[in-house]
Amino acid sequence: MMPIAWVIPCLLLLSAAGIVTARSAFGRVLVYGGCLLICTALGIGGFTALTAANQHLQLPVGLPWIGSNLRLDALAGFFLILIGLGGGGASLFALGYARHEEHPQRVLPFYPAFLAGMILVVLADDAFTFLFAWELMSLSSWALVMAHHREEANARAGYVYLIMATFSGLTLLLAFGLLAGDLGNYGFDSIRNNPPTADVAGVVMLVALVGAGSKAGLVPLHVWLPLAHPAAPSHVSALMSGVMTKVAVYGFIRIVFDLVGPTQWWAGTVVLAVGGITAVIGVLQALMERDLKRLLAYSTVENIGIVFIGLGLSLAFRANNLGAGAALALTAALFHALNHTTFKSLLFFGAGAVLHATGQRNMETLGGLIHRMKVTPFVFLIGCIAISGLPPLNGFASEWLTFQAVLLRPEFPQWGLKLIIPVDGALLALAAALASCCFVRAYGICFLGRPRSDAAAQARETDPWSLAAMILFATLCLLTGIIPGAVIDTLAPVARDLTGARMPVQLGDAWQTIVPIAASRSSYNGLLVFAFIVISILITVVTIHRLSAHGVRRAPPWDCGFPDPTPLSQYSAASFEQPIRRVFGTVLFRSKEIVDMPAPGDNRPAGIVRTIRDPVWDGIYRPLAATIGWIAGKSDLLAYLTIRSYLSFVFAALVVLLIALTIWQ
Amino acid sequence: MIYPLLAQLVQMTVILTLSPLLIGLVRKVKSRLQRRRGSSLIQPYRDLRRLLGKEAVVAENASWLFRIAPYFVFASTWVAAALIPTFSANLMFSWSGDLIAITALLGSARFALALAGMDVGTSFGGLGSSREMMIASLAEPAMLMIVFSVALIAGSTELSTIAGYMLNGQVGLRVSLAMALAALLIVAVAENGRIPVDNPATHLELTMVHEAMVLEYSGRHLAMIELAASLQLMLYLSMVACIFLPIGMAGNANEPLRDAVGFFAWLAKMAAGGMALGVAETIVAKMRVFRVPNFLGAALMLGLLGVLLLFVSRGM
Amino acid sequence: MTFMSPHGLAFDIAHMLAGLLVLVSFMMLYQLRLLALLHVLGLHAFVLALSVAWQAHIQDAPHLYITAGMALAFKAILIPWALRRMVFQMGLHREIETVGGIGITMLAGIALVALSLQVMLPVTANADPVAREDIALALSVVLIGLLIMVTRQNAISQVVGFMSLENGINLAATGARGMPLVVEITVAFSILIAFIVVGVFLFRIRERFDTIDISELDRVRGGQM
Amino acid sequence: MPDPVTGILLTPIIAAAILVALPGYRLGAALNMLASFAALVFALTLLWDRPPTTQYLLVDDLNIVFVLLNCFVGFTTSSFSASYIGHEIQIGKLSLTNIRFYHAMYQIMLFGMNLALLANNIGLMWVAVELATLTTVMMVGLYRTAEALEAAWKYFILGSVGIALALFGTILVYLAARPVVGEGIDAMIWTNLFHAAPDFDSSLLNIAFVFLLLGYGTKVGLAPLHAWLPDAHAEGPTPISAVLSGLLLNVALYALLRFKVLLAANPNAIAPGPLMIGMGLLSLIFAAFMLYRRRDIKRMFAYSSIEHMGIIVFAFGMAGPLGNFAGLLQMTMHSLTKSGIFFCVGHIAQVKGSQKIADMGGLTASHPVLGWGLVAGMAAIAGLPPFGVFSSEFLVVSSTFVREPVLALLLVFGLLVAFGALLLRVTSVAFGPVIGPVGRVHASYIPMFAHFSLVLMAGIWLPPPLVTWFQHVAALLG
Repeated sequence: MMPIAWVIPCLLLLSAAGIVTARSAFGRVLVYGGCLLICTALGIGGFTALTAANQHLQLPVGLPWIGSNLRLDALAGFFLILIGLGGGGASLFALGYARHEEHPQRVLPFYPAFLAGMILVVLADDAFTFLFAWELMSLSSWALVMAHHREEANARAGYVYLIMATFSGLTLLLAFGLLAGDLGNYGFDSIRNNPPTADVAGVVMLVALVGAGSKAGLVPLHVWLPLAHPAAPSHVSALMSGVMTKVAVYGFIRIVFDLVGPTQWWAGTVVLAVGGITAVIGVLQALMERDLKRLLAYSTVENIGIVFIGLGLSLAFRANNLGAGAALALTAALFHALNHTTFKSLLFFGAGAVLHATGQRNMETLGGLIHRMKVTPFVFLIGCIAISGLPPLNGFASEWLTFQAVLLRPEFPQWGLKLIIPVDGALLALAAALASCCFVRAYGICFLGRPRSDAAAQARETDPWSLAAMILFATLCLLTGIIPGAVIDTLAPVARDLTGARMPVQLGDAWQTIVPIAASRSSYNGLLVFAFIVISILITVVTIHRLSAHGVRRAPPWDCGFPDPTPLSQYSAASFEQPIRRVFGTVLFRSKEIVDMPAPGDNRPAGIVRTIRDPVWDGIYRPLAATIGWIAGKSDLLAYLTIRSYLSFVFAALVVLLIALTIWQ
Repeated sequence: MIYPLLAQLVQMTVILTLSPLLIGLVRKVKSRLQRRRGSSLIQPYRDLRRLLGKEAVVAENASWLFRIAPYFVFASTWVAAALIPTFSANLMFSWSGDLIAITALLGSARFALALAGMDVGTSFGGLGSSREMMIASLAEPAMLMIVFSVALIAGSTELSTIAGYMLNGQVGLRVSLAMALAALLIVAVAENGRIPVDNPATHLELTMVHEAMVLEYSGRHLAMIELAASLQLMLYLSMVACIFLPIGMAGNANEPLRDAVGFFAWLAKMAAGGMALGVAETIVAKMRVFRVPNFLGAALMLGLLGVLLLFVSRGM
Repeated sequence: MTFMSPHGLAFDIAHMLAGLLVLVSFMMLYQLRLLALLHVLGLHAFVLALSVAWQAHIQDAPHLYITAGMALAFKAILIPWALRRMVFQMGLHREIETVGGIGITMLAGIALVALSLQVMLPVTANADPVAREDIALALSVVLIGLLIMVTRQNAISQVVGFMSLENGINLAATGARGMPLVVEITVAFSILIAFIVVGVFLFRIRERFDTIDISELDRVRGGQM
Repeated sequence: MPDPVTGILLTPIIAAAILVALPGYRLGAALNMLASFAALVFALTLLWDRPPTTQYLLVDDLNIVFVLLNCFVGFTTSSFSASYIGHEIQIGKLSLTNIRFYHAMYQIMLFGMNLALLANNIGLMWVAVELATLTTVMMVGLYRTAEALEAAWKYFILGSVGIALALFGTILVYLAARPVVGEGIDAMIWTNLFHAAPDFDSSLLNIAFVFLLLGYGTKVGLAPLHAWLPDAHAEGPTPISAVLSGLLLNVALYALLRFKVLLAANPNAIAPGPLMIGMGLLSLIFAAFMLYRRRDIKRMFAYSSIEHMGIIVFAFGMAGPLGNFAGLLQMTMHSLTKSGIFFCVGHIAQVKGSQKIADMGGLTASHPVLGWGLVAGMAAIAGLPPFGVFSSEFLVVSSTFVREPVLALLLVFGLLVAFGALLLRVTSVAFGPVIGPVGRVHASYIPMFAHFSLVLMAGIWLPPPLVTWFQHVAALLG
């Protein structure tokens, strides 16, 4: 029995209620309030499942001869917590935010269904149910992406999104096909009992990496993500970025760690390579993005890369029978996944609040919001610090664990791992540094300085529900940052199930220090670091105010004495990124700056045009689309032939088959 | 229990109080080498006092962030500096953050400072922040690569453990360590805004980085920032000393005598380091901002090469 | 007279008639002029009628005489006559436009006959050798009929091709000893052909198309765009 | 109460006879629905009252599914047709003389298809398929426009050639059977053939299968024999498009399956699988690319039918318990979904007064039911859950990848390419700015909803009896 499974029918009922009551305020409260309650229950249920025995449930639906199987184990429990957290936060946010939704009838019916799809993915215990839920999750989130369908960009986003989502589903289908074998043993239990051979396991791992990776946003399969996530209403963006990508990570873990069993060492190499590249490409693209929500979406790509670095390390350790290392790396990855859910949701909520306050997503039109909004800038700042991986917040804790996993053991027997692990360490470090650059830019341009447009100048603080959601997540960012040991201990059953080992118990320590392996090796204490910073600030403030003059005088900015009449003279997002663009972008993104200087006598203002090419679009997707278009164009000629030509096809087919028959005989 | 706590407090106080002196020393050395008499060694202290005595002029549209940032910057730097073993490895809280955490703490300080630079909304502030973050985006991974090299050799990221490992002399000469040292020097120069990456003495618009960020600051805020900068310089010098030249540093035992020896050894190291920096700054010219990435890229590559060597062979 | 053939004279005559049908098919392939083609079509149906009648005789299946009679009356006389009238009424080109030269289509026809023989070769002897060779010839006629449909651009000659294809099928059906429903099927086919002819005629009557050249017909197709 | 089989076959004949004489539109439409409903009721009684096999007629696990489907879609389409044709008459696109024999033809068509399905005699089956073809040809040309006539003509010519090839194949089967089963009608009775198939001459059977594959394959719409299909779907009235895609293709497929069973039963014959797999994949990939340049919405969904027929034939070609099961399920789901889509598209085209995709847009805003109906149909036909096609595509793809990885990759490629095209067009029709007239149309949504809810139900839960049949049939198909 599995009481938690009841949330799925409840959510579907809410969906139905959403259709009926979409246009009324009651519908909004009902759907989001209901989702909030359900998500809370889900989080609690997931938490108890971490330590409880596995629960099973078989329903007489789905594929007739195996039914629909659900299972709640520690891994599922952890991801249920994640969904409960992200979903609950998003619902809380939406209670206020969705008041401004123009087309609630396009959002309300799909929102609970989206949640239900994600929950069902996590609970599924056979391939059919898993993929059913997987595609359901894609389809309902696609409908949410299409909520604001009149904007042309959104239609394109939805298109690319659903294609890639279907690609992901079909690819995973192939992986399950291999696992299920000739007889169609789609139940996960029977797959676990008949693990594939090493070669098949490798292929399954690769296919699952492509399948789950295209949903999670691994480069080069990430192209849909920066299009689709921003297109949806902000609470849905938060859910897609913060939770759905994690469900994709779950899919990868479930298949590769649980179902496939031990993989060969090169599996780790591949995942590490992909993860490292994803992290860096993602953050570089985020750095060059001017749309706030797209920036956040690209940053999701980066964080998914970091999670996959952890997973790759875990695979590498597991292939070498190093249980402790595998547990450490897996814990780091899952911890980062959890962290990403908190701070990315927070940031998307913030972006939603900004969008609501100004109607703008383009950073070049924002600025100075810190003066006009009271709470949002503060919590958004916390999100920015957390996502930049800076102590004492949670982003640092998980990245620190990942670094420890990188450093754990250099003596791998395989050359591939010897090379890729240090390189990944460097890529991770680079990504972390670039991320802080990226979020200085994002925060500085949007919230600091002077407003760059009237809309930004007239911004107002958002509603209390939204603020409550943001404050909740900001608190979580801080709490998991200063007591990371609690999260690590929570993750222990998951790591034990999947790697056979677990990290040392953390919470026993009097100072709540986290010690991944041994105290002499490395340790970190978020609580103390936080306390030290707070104490030194207090000491300093007190001392300074004793010692120094108290006067504060407001004056026009100095700025080296330049008169500065217009906010346009501020550093813009584009100018901020320019040094980085020069360093990293000239080769990778073929970025160019063209000075457009009018001829003498021409009154036109001079300007500078920057161009950035996306190597993934240019290298893969555009040629692919062009090829398909070309073939479609050529084959289209076959639609305009004479009847005689069609008859000759029949004739040719007949002759060919007869000849083939003679040859065969 | 009490002894390490005392050592910790002494460390925190000493590093804070002596750091302006280090700045004074570097300036003095540079002046002498330029055949100037230069200001007094304790001029930085006087500057701080003067700044503290003045009223703070804050730009009209500066926000709360602008006023909090100096304290945060100072506090993070101070906490980071407190974690570095200077004269003794026997610090009460040295385990609360390892080398990675120290790097990240400095990153937090920089994050706050860069935001503060953008707060007023002037072109110079943005310019400074942008360049600072660009430099950091290369210097930080380079620093982490150095951390990796050292940690792989010592088997720990804890500075006290590393120092202990280096002290017992079985390390020998290693290629990877040499690379790490070279990279660390480059990073230290860049992170502290010294020549050839940045010039702390300049206010020439097109060349300044750090100074552009803090252009709007005055009074006690500026004092905090200046103090944090000098703390950071001392932090880096101590770090180099702790990792590559831990001679004389006291171990884990509670022995006041050895601590005293360690203290003077540390003072000597700082003095030597300050003079070396002064000399180096005199003979090298500042480079163009867009040459800096190459310079730091070299550090990153050196660090990565060192780590790779360690992964391939433990003996390197 | 069994010394003439292992199967007896009756079968030899059946074979001869079937072979004759293939020969007439080749004559069709050879024809460049429309009216002459119609004459050959009549001949084709006539040979078929003979063949069917002979089968009716040797199989002792009187119902096949109906088929023979229909072939004679309907296909050998009525339809060629109707088509001929249409050619005159509509003032069609008397020349047949072909795809590829006559020589090439003839060669292709020979290749098709070879192919049908080759295809039928592995059919084991216990499956009635007579039927085997009969079917090989019928298959040749069918394939040549299709070839005519494919290589002739003029609608009437395509109708002719279809009819010769159908004659091949009739040959096969009647050659299959004891096959039920043959008459019904031939009737159904005749209806089909009548439909085609009427269809051709309908287009003409409605005067939507200047010619019934099918490539003209294709030109007005809308909807795809 | 007469015997159900007789009922299924006689009802349309009697109805057709009355309908020929009946003047006026409304009465005819009502009777048409009534007769179709009666046939459906008879078909339902087949579930528990299965009549004995005779020389001419047969009811077994294989065809009972088809017959039920046929009668169900026949009934829903007749009710859709009532409102659709009514609207066409109202706006003057069709005159009463145009549709003089429409309902009678509809019943004869249903009769032909049901007869083809119930026939236990391969000759009778052939005649029935020809009958169904001829009636649909007449219906396709219903509008009498140049395009409609041209489509009908093309359909007719290609269909005739196909039917001729199929007949040749049938004769060859008879020839193969004669030495074993004996002369005369016995050698055409399917049940006899099935039992005696192992002793047939395999070479004859091989050649026969080539002809049957091409002959009935033309009707199924397999590439490269498909040319008639898009035109016929696009130019005929929409109820006929629904029937063509939903039923006629199935009937031809059914014939093909029957012969495949024979081949599978004969140990020496060629494996029919590779041929079917090849043609299936070709159809799928070809149709997938053809979908991109479609500007007419009905033509687009016609190509989608080719695509799905490709998948189905591919699945049957892969065979095995999973492949056959998937093929049957896919076929059933495709019938229901595609006819549902045509119901939806028919109304859309009536609202917009055009079938061109460029004349439609923003339907979810202007006509939520039609717009979301189309989106649901697209999702269903593309194999997304919670619709039934998902289950069958799940089985096809996953079972293929273990056995033939390359084929599975090609299959996935084709599915993706096709989905790309469908989604592109449906997005532009259902979303974005509203284009074209926004008036209401008097339409009955019930048939559409009925189909989609069945498909939805099948995606979540398959009724156990259906599963049992499918499994029996899958075993039969080898």
